[in-house]
Amino acid sequence: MFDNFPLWPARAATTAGQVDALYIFLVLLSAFMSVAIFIMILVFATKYRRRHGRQAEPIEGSISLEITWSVIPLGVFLVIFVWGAVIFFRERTAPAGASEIYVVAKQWMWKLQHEEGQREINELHVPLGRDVKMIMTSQDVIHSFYVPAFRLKQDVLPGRYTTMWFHPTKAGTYHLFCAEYCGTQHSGMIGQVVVMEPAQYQAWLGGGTTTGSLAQSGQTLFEQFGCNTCHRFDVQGRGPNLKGLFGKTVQLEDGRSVVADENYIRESVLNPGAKVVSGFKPIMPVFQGLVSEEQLNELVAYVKSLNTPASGAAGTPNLQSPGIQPPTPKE
Amino acid sequence: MSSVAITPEREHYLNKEYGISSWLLTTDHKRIALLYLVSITFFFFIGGFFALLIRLELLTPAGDLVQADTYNKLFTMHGQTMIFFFLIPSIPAVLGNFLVPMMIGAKDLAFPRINLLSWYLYIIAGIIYLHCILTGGVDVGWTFYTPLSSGFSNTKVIEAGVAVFINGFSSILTGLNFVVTIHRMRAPGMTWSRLPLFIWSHYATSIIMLLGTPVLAITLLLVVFERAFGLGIFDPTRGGDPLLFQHLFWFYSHPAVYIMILPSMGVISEVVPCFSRKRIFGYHFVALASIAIAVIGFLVWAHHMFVAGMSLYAALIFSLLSYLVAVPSAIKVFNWTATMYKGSISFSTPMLYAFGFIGLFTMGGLTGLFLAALGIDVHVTDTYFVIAHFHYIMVGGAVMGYLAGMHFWWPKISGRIYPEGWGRLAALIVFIGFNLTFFPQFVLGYVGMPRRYWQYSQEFQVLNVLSTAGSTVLAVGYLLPMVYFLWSMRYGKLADDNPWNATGLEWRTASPPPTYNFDETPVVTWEAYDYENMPLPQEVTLER
Amino acid sequence: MSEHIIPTRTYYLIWISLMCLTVITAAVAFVDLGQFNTIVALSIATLKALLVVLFFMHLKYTNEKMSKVAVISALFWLVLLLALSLTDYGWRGAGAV
Amino acid sequence: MSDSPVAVEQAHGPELLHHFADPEQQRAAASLGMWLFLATEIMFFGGMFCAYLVYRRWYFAEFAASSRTLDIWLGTINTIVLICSSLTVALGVRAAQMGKRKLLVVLLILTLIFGLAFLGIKGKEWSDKFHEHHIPGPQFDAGEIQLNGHPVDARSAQIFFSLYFAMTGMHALHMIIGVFMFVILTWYAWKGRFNQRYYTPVENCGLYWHFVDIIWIYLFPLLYLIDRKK
Ligand code: HEA
Ligand code: HEA
Ligand code: HEC
Ligand code: CUA
Ligand SMILES: [Cu+2]
Repeated sequence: MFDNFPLWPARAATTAGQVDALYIFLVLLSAFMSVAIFIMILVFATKYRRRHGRQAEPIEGSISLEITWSVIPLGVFLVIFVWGAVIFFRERTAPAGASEIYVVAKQWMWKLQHEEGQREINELHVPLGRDVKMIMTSQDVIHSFYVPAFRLKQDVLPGRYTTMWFHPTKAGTYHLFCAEYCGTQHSGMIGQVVVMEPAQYQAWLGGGTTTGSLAQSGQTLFEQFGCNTCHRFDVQGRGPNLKGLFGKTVQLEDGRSVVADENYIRESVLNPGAKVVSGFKPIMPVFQGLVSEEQLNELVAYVKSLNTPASGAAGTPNLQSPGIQPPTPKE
Repeated sequence: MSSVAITPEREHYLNKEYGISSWLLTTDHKRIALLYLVSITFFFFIGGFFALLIRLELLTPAGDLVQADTYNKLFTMHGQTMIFFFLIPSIPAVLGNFLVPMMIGAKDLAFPRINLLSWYLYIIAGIIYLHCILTGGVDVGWTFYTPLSSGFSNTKVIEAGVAVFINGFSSILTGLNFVVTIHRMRAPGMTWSRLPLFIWSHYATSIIMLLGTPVLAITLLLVVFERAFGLGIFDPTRGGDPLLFQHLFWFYSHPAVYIMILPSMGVISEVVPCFSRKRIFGYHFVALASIAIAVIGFLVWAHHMFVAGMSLYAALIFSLLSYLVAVPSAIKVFNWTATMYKGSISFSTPMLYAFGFIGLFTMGGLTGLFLAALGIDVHVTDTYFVIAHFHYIMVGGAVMGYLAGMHFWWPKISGRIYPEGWGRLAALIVFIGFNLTFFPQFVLGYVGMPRRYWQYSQEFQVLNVLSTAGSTVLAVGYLLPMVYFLWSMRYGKLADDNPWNATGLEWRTASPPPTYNFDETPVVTWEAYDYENMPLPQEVTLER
Repeated sequence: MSEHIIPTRTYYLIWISLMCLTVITAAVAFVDLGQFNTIVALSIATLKALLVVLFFMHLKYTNEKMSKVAVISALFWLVLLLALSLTDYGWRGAGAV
Repeated sequence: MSDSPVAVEQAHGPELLHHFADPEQQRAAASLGMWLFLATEIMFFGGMFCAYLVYRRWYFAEFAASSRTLDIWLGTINTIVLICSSLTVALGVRAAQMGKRKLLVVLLILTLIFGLAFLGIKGKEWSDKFHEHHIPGPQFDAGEIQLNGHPVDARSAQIFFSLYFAMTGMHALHMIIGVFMFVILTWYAWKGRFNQRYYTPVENCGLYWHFVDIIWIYLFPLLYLIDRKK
């Protein structure tokens, strides 16, 4: 029972150190404040304890004291706020060129799709030293992707994508927990994140069987669902040309404009009537219920891959070697 | 309660009338307070019973004591019972009900019948909730998050929702009664700056009850409609936003945590000056801090949603605002401490609880600052760190404050003195048991154990065992007062009108008070906490 | 409460104004004003609400300042709810996440 | 739930309740209580207004299209009915203030008639919606709701109707409670319970009624008038 008894979680990503630093600062600060207050109480309680009718000395309040002990804590609080916010900003801004992993959560398992086409369940293999961005959605209720060793967590919502990213710094096997209560087997919705040396990772990649990269599967679906009858790359079809769409600002029929991110593409497929592109008729069929979350991820990956300039016919993605990032102008 | 021992010579609220109906149809705020006391104690032990089962299950990493579904119901019903049926009504409905009119020199609350109505609403809600527990229970977490609650859970969500909904109206009516009473019923001379701080904090609490609770009511109603009639307001498969539920829920439930702590702070503000024999330090600041907490408390709700998928900028704003609400709390802590400086301090039971409150509330509050820091919250949200944070405030803070108040005013309520030695012992046991239960959970949380886990990873066991051990100690600490309070109703020493030589108006009437509180409406000509002109009490003699 | 008894004339005047405003707001809905349709509709609604509160509910005449405080604080809290929710909804998709 | 407990409280007679110092204090308490209660009601509806605001921004087109399927005539007529009822209530309070018992009873009955008329029309609208399959849920059918000649997204239209039913439903519930209160009030007025010195229940029920009216004054443009122009 005592052989495995950590009091501190492993530190396996760049974020972990940053969070730990602030945490230690806060622990020290709180310890100092609590001890100070405890000591004051103890000292007063003993020094001024009631002895044979000793009267208390009347003391009136003091405005300057009140102001001091409001303003100083406020100052301290602001420091904590800024520090915490800076970390958060870093945590929430994925670097350009991160490799992407699509996550679908459902009661009670994690399904992961690598860009290269590998699929995993409840296990995530990533190479050391590469930025990884997760694009996550849920099939049913809210879940939360939590890796304590990375000090990272993000809720996974039905009906839209949320993202998170990390940069692993230490090889090993780490807990993956579902941190948002999601029903009966919430505590069973756990898994592992395996951070591997790049070489091992290559071997692992080679080991599995895949049906081609995510974007390639997406391309197959694109034809299967007949998207290409309307979305053409050579001539203007009935729908807009999707080449170079990702990341662009799209002008909508009702005058608004949106940035074409993953959520936008997702919505455009599931529910095209919600945001109609300016100059087009809302004739695109609704695919809600026809495509699964996984297929949707493949379609999104495909549409995103159309941005790659060095694309062959209909934008075959260029994602073969994991070391080299495709020069995608994301974010 | 009608078995309370009676002093036959003098008529007071307890012996004025006898019989069940004299209690069930009473409009006397003091009797209603006792009705509440019995009912919330009942729910506290139900909730505590669930807590013990939770702790027992978590003794081992495997889920072996109960089924996963049962465990989920346990923590849901533990949370809901404790929050909605115990802590929110605890101090306001018991001590507040008993004391608010008395402290301002009124004969009763402004609307005595509404006061009774609000108890009945509470009881109706309680019965529905008990029925829900007994016929299967509910497993959606006390937070009712959609779409789990609206579409996926197959437990009694509707019943639980309706119970909380009705209970909400009980809370609203209590708040309404307090605000009107405090505005309209003060005795001559009882100006706003002479009000006891207990009143100020109840005023602040009532503001939250009035303006926050309705939002919870409508939100839960929408969830009930979603389940029952297929309305789709939070339903993501229809394009609804599950986060909207969270926004509306926390719009009430964050301020609600101040419903739970403000009354306790009020108690502490009474107890500390009395046992230090000193005027409270910085009266106006403590009073205004209560109001500030009530108002600013409404601006921070989304700090429960930092990783929920909210926009980045909203997270920044809510984090910043969360720090603002901590300032008035800091002001209070410092003022209480300063009040003791050069006082004449005695260690009676209420004061021991007050020490406990200040220390544990500070620790709980400081860990709140961790959670409000975005970068840290991402790691510790939905882990045991959060569990530890709020138990420190709610059990270490609010419940300790409640116990402090119960001991402080027990002589007034029952006309009897509780056994002081046992009182001190219980306070000590509670303090030790509490820290043993919940301190390990901070560590557990940072190491990464998620909350609401029925089974967990091997390496978390040691800390969990400590926590379970602590909870049994805590249970003893809570059973003791229950036993000796009951005992003292028959065998306790008779209490004077003012056993502590305290300054409040409630101490200027008999113990127990007559039905209309004062034989003559008092006229107030002095400031609150006028301890300089108050003789020291006889040193409290230990029990026979 | 105010002992003030308001002449029936005032009540009828308010009533007529409310009727007119109702008809106007319904009619304006059919005119294309772009963004302003909403603004006009809500302004008229607010005007009507004001008339009801001030005259029918006697808020204008009452000497109880607490009634006014109650109304104003409820509105203030409502604005808090709406405005702070919009910090999320207004910025969804902006920045990271 | 939201009946006016204040009114019940005071309904037991003009005598001063034991715990008040004087009638003035008693009346001031009752009035403050009522206004505070209305403040909570604002927040109660506020939750739904918040939901409405969010979804209207998101699904403006669907909201506009769905809103057009509501019957603006019935909506307008209902608004007018409610305003008339508010007038009769206001006049009723005045009658009570002046101690005119018969006039008070007549005005209260008129109010009741207007209130029931409102509910009747509302019921008609709801049943129309029922026949059009615009009730949210599995049978929901957005078939003929169109925008620029194209059918709109049924899911978002459903959200509109969910809000429509929640908001008008809660409003109607308040009306029903109001009607019950007014029945009791009329009975008391008939029995001569009220006089120049004591008419607090009339006043407070009146406040409640006006409040419900104000909610409708907002619901009307928000639900019916979003976008009629095309
Ligand atoms: C009575 C109950 C209560 C109280 C008073 C508080 C008070 C505070 N809470 Fe807590 N909280 C809860 C009950 C409470 N909380 C509950 C129940 C939950 C979880 C709900 C759930 O998810 O189930 C929660 C969760 C919670 C979260 C979300 C965690 C998460 O789920 O991710 C956050 C984040 O910001 C937070 C912050 C705070 C802050 C900043 C305060 C502040 O008000 C604290 C202010 C007090 C102090 C700061 C201490 C005194 C100050 C000093 C002595 C000053 C000196 C200090 C310095 C100079 C540094 N709380
Ligand atoms: C007022 C609020 C309050 C109080 C007082 C408590 C009191 C306690 N709580 Fe609770 N707790 C919550 C509010 C509260 N809690 C909330 C809101 C949650 C979150 C729920 C959720 O996630 O949805 C929670 C969750 C929670 C968890 C986490 C569960 C999980 O996430 O998986 C744990 C685990 O240890 C816990 C433990 C305890 C313990 C040991 C006590 C002890 O202090 C209790 C001590 C009292 C007793 C032990 C009673 C003594 C009685 C007897 C001995 C008699 C036995 C009774 C009968 C025979 C009828 N609580
Ligand atoms: C019947 C024709 C048709 C089919 C089939 C079709 N689309 Fe479309 N699509 C359109 C039209 C027209 C638009 C522009 C109007 C709109 O936004 O609804 C559009 C818009 C889009 C957009 C947003 C484009 C932008 O420039 O913002 C995306 C992404 C998209 N479609 C993807 C798909 C995918 C993926 C499929 C197949 C699963 C598909 N479409 C099938 C007609 C079609
Ligand atoms: Cu999935 Cu918890
Ligand atoms: Cu909070």
